[in-house]
Amino acid sequence: MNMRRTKDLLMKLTSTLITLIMAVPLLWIILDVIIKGASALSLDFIISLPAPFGEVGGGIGNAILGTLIINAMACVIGLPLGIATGIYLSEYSNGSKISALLRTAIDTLSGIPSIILGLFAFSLIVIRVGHYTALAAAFALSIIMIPVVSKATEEGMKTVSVDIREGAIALGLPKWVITIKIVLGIAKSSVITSSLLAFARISGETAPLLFTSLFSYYWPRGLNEPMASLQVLIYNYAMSGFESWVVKAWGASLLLMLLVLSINILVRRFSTKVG
Amino acid sequence: MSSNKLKVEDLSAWFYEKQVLNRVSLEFPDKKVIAIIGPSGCGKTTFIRCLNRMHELTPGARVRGRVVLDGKDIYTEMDAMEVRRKIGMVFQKPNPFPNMSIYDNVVAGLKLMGIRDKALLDKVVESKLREVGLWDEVSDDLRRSGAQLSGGQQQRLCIARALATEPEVLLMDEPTSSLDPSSTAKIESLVRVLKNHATVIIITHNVQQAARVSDYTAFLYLGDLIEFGETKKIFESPKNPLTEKYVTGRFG
Amino acid sequence: MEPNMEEYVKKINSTLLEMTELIENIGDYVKAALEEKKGGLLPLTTEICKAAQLKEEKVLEICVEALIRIQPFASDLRTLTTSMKVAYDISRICRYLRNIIEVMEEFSISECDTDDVLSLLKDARAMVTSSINSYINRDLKMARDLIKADDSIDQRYRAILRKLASGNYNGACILFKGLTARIIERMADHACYIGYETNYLITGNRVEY
Amino acid sequence: MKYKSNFFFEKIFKTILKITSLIVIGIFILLFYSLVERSIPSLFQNGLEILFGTSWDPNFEIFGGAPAILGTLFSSAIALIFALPISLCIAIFYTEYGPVRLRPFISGIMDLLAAIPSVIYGIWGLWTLSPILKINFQEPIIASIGFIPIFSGPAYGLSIFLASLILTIMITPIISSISIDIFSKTPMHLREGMFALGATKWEVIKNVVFPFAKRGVFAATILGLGRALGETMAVTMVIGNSYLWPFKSVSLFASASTITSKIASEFPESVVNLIHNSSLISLALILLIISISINFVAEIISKKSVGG
Repeated sequence: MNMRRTKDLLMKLTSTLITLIMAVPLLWIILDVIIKGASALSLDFIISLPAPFGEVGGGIGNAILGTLIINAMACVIGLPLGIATGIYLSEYSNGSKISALLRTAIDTLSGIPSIILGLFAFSLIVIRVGHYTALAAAFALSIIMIPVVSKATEEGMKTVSVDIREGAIALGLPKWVITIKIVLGIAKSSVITSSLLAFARISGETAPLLFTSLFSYYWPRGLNEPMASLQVLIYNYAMSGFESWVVKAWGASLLLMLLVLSINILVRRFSTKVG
Repeated sequence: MSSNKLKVEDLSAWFYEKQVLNRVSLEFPDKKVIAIIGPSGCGKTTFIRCLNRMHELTPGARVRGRVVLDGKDIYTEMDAMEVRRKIGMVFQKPNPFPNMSIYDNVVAGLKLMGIRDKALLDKVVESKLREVGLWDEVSDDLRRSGAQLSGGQQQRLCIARALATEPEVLLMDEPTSSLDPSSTAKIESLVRVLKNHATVIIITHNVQQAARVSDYTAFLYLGDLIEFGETKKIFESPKNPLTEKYVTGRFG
Repeated sequence: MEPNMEEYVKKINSTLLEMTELIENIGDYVKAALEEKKGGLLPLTTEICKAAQLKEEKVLEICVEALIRIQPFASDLRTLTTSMKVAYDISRICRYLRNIIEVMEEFSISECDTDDVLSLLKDARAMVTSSINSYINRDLKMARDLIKADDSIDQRYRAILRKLASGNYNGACILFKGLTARIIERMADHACYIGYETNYLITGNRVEY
Repeated sequence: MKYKSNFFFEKIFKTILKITSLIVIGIFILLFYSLVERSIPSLFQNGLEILFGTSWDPNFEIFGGAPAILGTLFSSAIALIFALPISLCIAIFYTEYGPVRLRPFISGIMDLLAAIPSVIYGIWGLWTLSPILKINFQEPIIASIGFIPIFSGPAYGLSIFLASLILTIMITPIISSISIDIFSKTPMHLREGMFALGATKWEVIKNVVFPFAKRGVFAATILGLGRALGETMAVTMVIGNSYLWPFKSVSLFASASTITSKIASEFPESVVNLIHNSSLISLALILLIISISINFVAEIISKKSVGG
């Protein structure tokens, strides 16, 4: 009896301790980024261009704008494809060959390392157009979004009960109206939630941008050209080893973290309220 | 009274702020079958879960009062594991462990106690399975998973599992509610035999079943013990009009 | 259709009332026979008692069906068990009344004075009526009064016997009156049993007797 | 009339869905095709060297991938060895021992840890964790038990050890959130059955929760492994990107490379050299094959253990 109680107590202590320990890195990272990043923050930092190498000051305005532009383009490509394939898998698949292949494609894509998607966009687009371009970056990021949104859409629509569907069919509505207005209407919240999470996720993705949008020290002038992004800026500046650049990397990290974590916290609150 | 196995004194129970048992006092005689009846939500299940300290596993659960087993308060003078070993329980839905064989299910409680003697375990498995009338049906392959048995067999396996640790009191929470009539009949006749070894406390929503199997009956309503007495008296001429209304099926 | 205790009780009670009507009728015949000292009623009363027995069996059937379908407890259970007994008691009372006719056929009674048995019969019949009423209307007070009334019937029965033993009567009259008074006393006992059943039905407790 | 137009819209709607599905399937196929296509020059030139070669020198067109492949496998395996027990402990604390009111905090911590971009893990590992660990952990260990080869010096701050540590922190939230989900789904009636026999909480976990959850936890582990294998930025920033480990030094504190760090750090400069570029893409192809085959094997194993 004693041995058993001791084991139980031991497990209780171990699990408590380890859980507490896992809170340390989170707090550490967040505080670290806030403390080191805050010193770099200023209005100038957010709205101006990087200073030429060796000069003091300058900001990361182009990188912030770049990240937003690339993300927006990725959403334009990724969300429709994700939602449409989700609808297809949930409502129109009927076990056809296309749906089986699509499911395999989406399952596999969700597990592919993002750097490989960057290489894919490089091989497919950068090589063909002959220069680095934000379009390739958006394409790579959209491939990350597709499985996330598609799976959430499919699952959200699958939870709509047969009763509701039959009720709608009994009203004499055509299937596409039922699908869009009723089923998708009910699954709306999981589609929105997953889209927001996918947006947050691609905001933090760096590897697919390294060989696609690359980097630029100027304001974006068009979509089909190299473009700065917060993620690549953090990587480049942090790895450069120059103290003034590392400070800017921390500042950029703070902004990026705020963006990503606030979306996540927002979604968490939103979805716990719904559930 | 020395013949009373289990004494409940002023037992109250809560889930968060909601009181589900209100100062219940009751004495369970030894080696008898006691049925607990009452409409759903009357606190039957909470009541018997207080008797082996299962209630405290539920979040928000709170208990006040005393439950005394052979003169020892199970809340202050015994630890929960010991209580649950001495007071066995059979649940509403048969719950054999699906990852264990029939054999391992029966001896699960003994193994927890550190008993590893193969010969002893073999003996217990055979005798308990015989006791519940399952031996002839399963002895050809005791390595099968318990989950492969039929519902009635699963429930009898669970009873064998509860009996393996030789409990002095056996709690049964609507043990036949998910079973067909013939399985129900088997379990009922088993209950009548079980009282030779233990005090059996059985919850049932079926008053006919309570009348069939029990020696004593307690009627709970909205957390209050309304009436307790010999089953024959409760079903022939209950004292309380509420009991009367319930056993004659005139409850709203 | 859902088996319903109220429906069964209604059927049982109406059958019991039909039986009551039968014994009212047979009672009237017995009363008239005693008053006018005439015979020849045996076939008629035998028919009536057969009818009463059929009604008793009908009550039993209804009760058995209710027992099977409802598996009743508490007052429902007591209603059925007492109904069976009450039906038996009423049917028994019917046969007692017929027995009086039988006894009258046996002896020549034109010389006998029937006033005291008539008055005993009247009271016993009143007891029977009120016992059945107490049962059907679940009237505990009426049932308890019956038990007292039974004591007085017993006393009067004994008084008649003493009078017969001491008086100057012919043998046929003694036998006739003694037997009739005895039968009426038994009849009253059964009325009293019905009272006991009423008491048990309502309180759940049996009276010691 | 109405019926006809409905029929028409239905057709259009279905066609649109079909086309988008075909586009996604097309992207999927194209992905493999273009990686293979871009790998071919390297595979012709290097042959099996890309798998087994131990040195890498673009100037002499030597492209041996073994240290990077081993670095990927080793750092992920170490991360998994640590992350799995940690995750199980967290799930146990969350579902069994911990107070219910702590649950939102724990799942919040795990969600946020999972959400932090990997490049931020990278900058934190590179500039905060690495110097602290170098002075307070690596150097004392090297000084005391440095004679054991895997703990030998010198203490590179950026090392395969640091990469594994960061990967552990990154994949723990993935494995633990799924484990929490599965643990919570353990049927109440089974738990109670075990409690009613007089089991302690730990015995309930061991006898009921673990057997119930093992397949799900296995799947979660594979998911975490996949994430660790493919993780690029954090690893690239903290591993040191050298070919020191494992053939020149077996020390955990030596700097090393993984497939992803190799690609991330060399790819832009490789564009001028077709074979160099193609070799990096071959490494990516190898990574892809590893991660897909792990998922494939995992699926087979989890299907086989049905009912077991």
